[in-house]
Amino acid sequence: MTRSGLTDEEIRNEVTQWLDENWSSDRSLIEWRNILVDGGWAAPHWPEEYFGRGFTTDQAAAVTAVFNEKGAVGAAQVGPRRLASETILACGSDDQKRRYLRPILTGEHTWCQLFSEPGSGSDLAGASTRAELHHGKWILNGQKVWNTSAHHADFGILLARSDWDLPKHQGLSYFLLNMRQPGVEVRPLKQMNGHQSFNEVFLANAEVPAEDLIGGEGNGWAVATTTLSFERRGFGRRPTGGGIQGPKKGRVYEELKAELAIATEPYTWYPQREGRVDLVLPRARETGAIKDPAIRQEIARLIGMSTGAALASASVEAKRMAGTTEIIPAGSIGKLAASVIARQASHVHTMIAGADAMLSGAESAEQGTIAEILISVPAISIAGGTDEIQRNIISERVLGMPKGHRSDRGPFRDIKRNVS
Amino acid sequence: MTRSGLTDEEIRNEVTQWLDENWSSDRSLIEWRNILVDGGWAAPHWPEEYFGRGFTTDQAAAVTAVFNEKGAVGAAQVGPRRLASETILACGSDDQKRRYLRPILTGEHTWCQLFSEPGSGSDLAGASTRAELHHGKWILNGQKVWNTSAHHADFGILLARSDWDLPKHQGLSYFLLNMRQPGVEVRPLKQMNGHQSFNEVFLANAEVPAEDLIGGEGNGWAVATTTLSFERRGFGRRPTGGGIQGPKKGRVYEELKAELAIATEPYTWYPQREGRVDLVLPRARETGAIKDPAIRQEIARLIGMSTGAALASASVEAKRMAGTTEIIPAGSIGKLAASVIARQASHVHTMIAGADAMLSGAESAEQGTIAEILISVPAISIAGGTDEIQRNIISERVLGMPKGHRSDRGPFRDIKRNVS
Amino acid sequence: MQAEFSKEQQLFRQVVARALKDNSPSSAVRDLMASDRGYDPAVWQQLCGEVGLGGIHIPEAYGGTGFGLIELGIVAEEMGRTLYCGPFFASPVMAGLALLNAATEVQKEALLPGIASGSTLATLVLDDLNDPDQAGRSTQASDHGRLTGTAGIVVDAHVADLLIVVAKTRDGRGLYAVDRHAPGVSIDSLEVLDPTRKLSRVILDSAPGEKVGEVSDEALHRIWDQMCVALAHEMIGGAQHLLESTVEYTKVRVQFGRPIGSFQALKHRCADLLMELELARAVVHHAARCLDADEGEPYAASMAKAMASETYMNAAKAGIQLRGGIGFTWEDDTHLWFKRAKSSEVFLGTPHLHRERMMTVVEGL
Amino acid sequence: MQAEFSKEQQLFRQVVARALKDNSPSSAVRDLMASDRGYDPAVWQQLCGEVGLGGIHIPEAYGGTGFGLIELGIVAEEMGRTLYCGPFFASPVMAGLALLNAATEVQKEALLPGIASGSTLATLVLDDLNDPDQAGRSTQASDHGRLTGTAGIVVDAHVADLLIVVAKTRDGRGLYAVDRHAPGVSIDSLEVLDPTRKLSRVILDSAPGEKVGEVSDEALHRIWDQMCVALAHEMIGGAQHLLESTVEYTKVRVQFGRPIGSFQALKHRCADLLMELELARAVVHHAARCLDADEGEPYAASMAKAMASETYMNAAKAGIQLRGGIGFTWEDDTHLWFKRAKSSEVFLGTPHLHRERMMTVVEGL
Repeated sequence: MTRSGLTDEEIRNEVTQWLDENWSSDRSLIEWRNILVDGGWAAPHWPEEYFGRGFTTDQAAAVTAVFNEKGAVGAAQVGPRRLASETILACGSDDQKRRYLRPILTGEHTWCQLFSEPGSGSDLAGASTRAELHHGKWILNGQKVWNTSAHHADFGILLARSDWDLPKHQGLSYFLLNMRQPGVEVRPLKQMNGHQSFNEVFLANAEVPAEDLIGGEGNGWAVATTTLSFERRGFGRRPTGGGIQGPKKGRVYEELKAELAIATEPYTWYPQREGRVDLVLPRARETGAIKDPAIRQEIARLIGMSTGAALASASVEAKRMAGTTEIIPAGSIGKLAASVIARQASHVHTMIAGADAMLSGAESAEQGTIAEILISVPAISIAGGTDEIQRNIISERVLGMPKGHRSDRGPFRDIKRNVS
Repeated sequence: MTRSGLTDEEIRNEVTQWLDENWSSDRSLIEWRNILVDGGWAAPHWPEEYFGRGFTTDQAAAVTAVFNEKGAVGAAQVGPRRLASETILACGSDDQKRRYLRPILTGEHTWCQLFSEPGSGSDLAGASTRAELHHGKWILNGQKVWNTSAHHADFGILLARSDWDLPKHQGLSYFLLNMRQPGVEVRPLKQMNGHQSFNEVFLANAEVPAEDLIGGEGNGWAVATTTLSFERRGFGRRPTGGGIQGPKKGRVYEELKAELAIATEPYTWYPQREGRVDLVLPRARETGAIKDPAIRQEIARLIGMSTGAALASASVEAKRMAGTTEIIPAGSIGKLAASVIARQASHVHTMIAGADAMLSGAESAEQGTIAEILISVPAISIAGGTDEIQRNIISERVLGMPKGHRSDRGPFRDIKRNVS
Repeated sequence: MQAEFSKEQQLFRQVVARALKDNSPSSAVRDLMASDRGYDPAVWQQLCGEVGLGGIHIPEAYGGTGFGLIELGIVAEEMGRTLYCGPFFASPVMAGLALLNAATEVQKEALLPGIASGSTLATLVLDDLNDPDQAGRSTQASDHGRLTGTAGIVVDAHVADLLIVVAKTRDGRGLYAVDRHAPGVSIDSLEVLDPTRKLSRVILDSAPGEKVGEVSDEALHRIWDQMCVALAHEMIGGAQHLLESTVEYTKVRVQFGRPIGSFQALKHRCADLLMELELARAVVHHAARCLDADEGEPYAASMAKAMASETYMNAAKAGIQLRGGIGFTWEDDTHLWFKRAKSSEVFLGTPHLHRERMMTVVEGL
Repeated sequence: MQAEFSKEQQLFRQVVARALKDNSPSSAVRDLMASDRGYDPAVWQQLCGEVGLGGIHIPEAYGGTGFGLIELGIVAEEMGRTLYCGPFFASPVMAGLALLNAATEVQKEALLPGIASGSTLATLVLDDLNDPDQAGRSTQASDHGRLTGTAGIVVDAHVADLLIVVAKTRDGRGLYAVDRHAPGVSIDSLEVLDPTRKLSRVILDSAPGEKVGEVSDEALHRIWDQMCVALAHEMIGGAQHLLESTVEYTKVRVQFGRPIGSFQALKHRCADLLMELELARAVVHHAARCLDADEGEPYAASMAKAMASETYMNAAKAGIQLRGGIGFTWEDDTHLWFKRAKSSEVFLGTPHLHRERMMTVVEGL
């Protein structure tokens, strides 16, 4: 028996019956998702007051299973959009939940995350974007960076400094920013691997109505850590083709494909930044490098690490399902391992390719994939928290080693920071 | 032309003539060395007021060359004894130089170094051995450790705290301690490799006459850094058989052999802690391991590192002769490299030996030398300044990276320290 | 295939850990490593009797508890943690696994119960501890079961009653049981790098042996895999102890006015160690499950041995380095684990040999 | 054998450094890497003319300055530091060294002066850039000097006037001069990982070549060694730039209220890099002296190439990592050196191939 008192069997029956009555692939995507939300199946793990049914993770999984069997399309909940909805759900006012959650589920609104700044990368709480209240409106000035999908986002979750005299973690506030306004300029940011997956966002007197401050003035850091915890749990994970395996006919699928094409575009090189361990053995066999004893040693090391990481994260996943607390450290260990594995994979790909690694593009090894690996792997140990930050977290939170001296106490305006 | 105005040729002639008139291997060692000191050839690079001739390094080298050709025995200047004499020469009073230098040269007095403490290893300036002045005598209480040759030393150079209210570097004083007194107890200290190269020295109301404070009260750290600079320049380097190559007859040689046997005893395993790179290729050939491609890779790495280190230190040595200043950093880089090389050598020896590395003693590989390498190498990255300390020195003094926050400012008695 | 430890297995680990904590403090380890015998018979009897450690992986039909490599691994892991000195690895693990995989039914019934109960101390005489394919190379069995040859390194032979010998026969390899006191058997204790594991040289000069089974290449590799997995568990147990004790030390040791554990260089080194250990531990536990279930990666054992060896050595080096001079003293305990780490690294194949062995399998997949 | 740089050589380095500082700022590098040609002819003419970089290692008899590999190394090192984009490595280094070691007197007199003056742009067409013993493998020369074959990667062939080709002949290997515009010669520009070094595929379809000399195995290995030493100099120059620029960045970049260069983890990483660079630099400079004096370790060149490659890559990885997200942007210059480091690592043999090549020599000693 579960909270809402339904067994998986009962759920399956109910969902199946509802889909039989309502699901059709000839509807428009928005139309269908509105039916979905009204039916209460868009986010069954959400509370009943807000489009959900208060289901447990397991119950929700049962629902998803039936949707997949039927090939029925679910709610739009991928990428930053999902971080926004979970944060609003956790910290938002009743009014904010009513206004923002539904269009996220239906896919009418896309969102982006506006946390990092040129001056504060590892040190997120050092944000120095200014938020000042002028007759009932928050006026925002500053620059954000690493903003995935910002160029086509309708709204952004934004961290800014509303008080410069408080200590750095206490002077922050968290806003829901309408991106469609003159004060917001979005510029694409090109990476060393040639992709433009991110943006810079410039705020010049951008406005946020008082009611779109979330979590209360000065509570920005608490709200931000909520968002980050979802991100660490992989909620922000890049979108997958979920729901449209195989060739399916119907308007709703066409529109979903289009939606996903936009949503997945920034992430096309992410598998490469992880080193593509899957390509190592095939490449080693086809090139004959698998006969090279020095390369064999490195491949064996790589297989060992990646097997260990896969097993360890599976067991963490299991523990999490069983409801453990130590999610963040486990995440940090896994993230650190991912860096080591990606670098080793890149090293092995280099040994295998030899002089061919001087080339790139369609004519080069694996149609350019190998070259893309070699110049994308440096991102894995930086994005989403550098290796150094992960090691700090592991040593302090898991091993309980003492913190060093902090140089960022006292009023924020007195703390040494980058001059931009 | 040189400072004292003599050419190498003139020096060679003078030394040769003097040796022809005075050198005889039938004298007792002490008798001969007294003649040597009176003749002014015991330490020709020392000032003329103190048994020397104010020669330059090159001039002194010319003297040594002639001594070696003739097989004539030189002054006793090996090990800690030499650190003491150079320190006294640099910082001592006229009276101290008169009293202590001669018996060091003649070998009548042996010395030891009393700096490290159980509570202050990397943090030498954190010494907490107490020095208190009572009617004209310094009374010393505390414990020292890692004291080579202390068990047969007549005197010790000692760092102790004479003022607990001053900042840690300012409250230290430096003493010349007579080891032959009831307040001084020496206990041997056994290492993980089974050797007992060091001692612990316990001071219980040990006494030092006021005139044996050196460099002035509160100037202990300045004097200590002088000693350390000599140590870093290799002055404290383990004694070699210098002067008695080959089988030589005569009483003086017998007595010198005995002196060296005692002096070198603590250092017998030092070549092993450096990894014995010289044994790697012979071992690889005789075991056939040189055919193992994985081992070949590691041997090649080792040869590369050790060749690089040898070349780099040779060029530093050359620069030093040319009178450069950046001795300490170069020393730190070399010391750090020595650690990496020793660990790699130990790794390669392990790969070569395979299961035989489970054994030790006379019946094992290289009559136990390989086993001794494997359990001695951990010392190389600790003794004389840990790798971590070397990296601090390199990053701050060579690369000019900013120092971190210090937690050991203010009166020493208020600084957090180990409770012994 | 099992993915996590069951409640029962977790409970069993606690029982074993407690028994070893009580019976194998470092003071005991130091006494035993200094002794000739190298173990305490009373303690061993107790561990076999009360906790049943001698036969944990031996079927009940042969007097054991009938568990598998997972449970054997739990015991080895806890023993590695405390550096328990005793005939566990020689008798139940090495000799026991050899008999379980290669002996005839009759011989299992005859020999395993004594090993399980601890009343018999057996050991496995292998004349090559680097490469299974070389085993038996220099030990010849005559048609009448007379054994001649030398095994350079045999664990705990100095206290063994029963020698289980792998020898070359006319048509392959055979497994032989030899009475330690039989004529033609000479056993010389050797000086060792790791004094907590006693080793001897065993010389057989046409010593009478009873053939207890055939040893096919496949059986030999299975025995080798199982021994490696047990050893790998011992190693991660030791690595775990080193990481814990080292981290604790850095929290209390003060230099420059602060605990050295607050220096980022030390923190990051410990964080890297933990990560490495997590990966190795996952692979080692997985390897035991693979062998028990006869599923998963066929190279899991070599992968586990290689990773556990490097993790243990890295933890041992850090254990000494982070303690500074104190860590290099005889008085400090760290070197006891360092020496066990070093000798385990080369025992049953160095990491690079296991990576090569692993790739031979991978290549064939 | 010379142990240190002479006063003259130190002075020469300063001259080269100044010329490149003026002519190869990163703005110029970015413009050129985006262009098809990839270099600025005026700058190249100036460097050959005023500074004489085109013929630094070419004897005066052939229009050069008559210095050796030490001076060639100085030039390469400074070019690596500034990432100079130009035909230096293709023409004077690769083609030049091939001719110096294998061409007849007449041909040297005919071909080297143009290379030295910069009026001729030559390149070396080698059909294998991993292993010298494979060179010429897939390029066949007919008895009438018709060349047929494909070289997958040739440096700066897209702007070369003259192709120096290593081809298989009836009785060994020959060195051939081919006019870039001759019939049967096709050159396709390739997409590259490092845009500061342009590469092409050269296909020869019975193209007319003039035989300029024989290429013995010994000559081929000497050419390979000399090219590797020049490349190794370029790499340590690049590594030096990365270390310096990264250290400077950590001094000004602030996070958590302090310059990130004050964090011990970053300090120690930079210290380790400096140590590694010092060793590599010593070996690389030594290798040039060995080859000039024909003394010292016969494996010095491979040792230098292997060490310089790993040092450069480590400096490049640190250069990006220590800059965090900024280091991964196109706007920041670090990736330019990162890509040069990566392509140089595999150019003329990966580190592990050079270690193996080195050990083949060591084993024979």
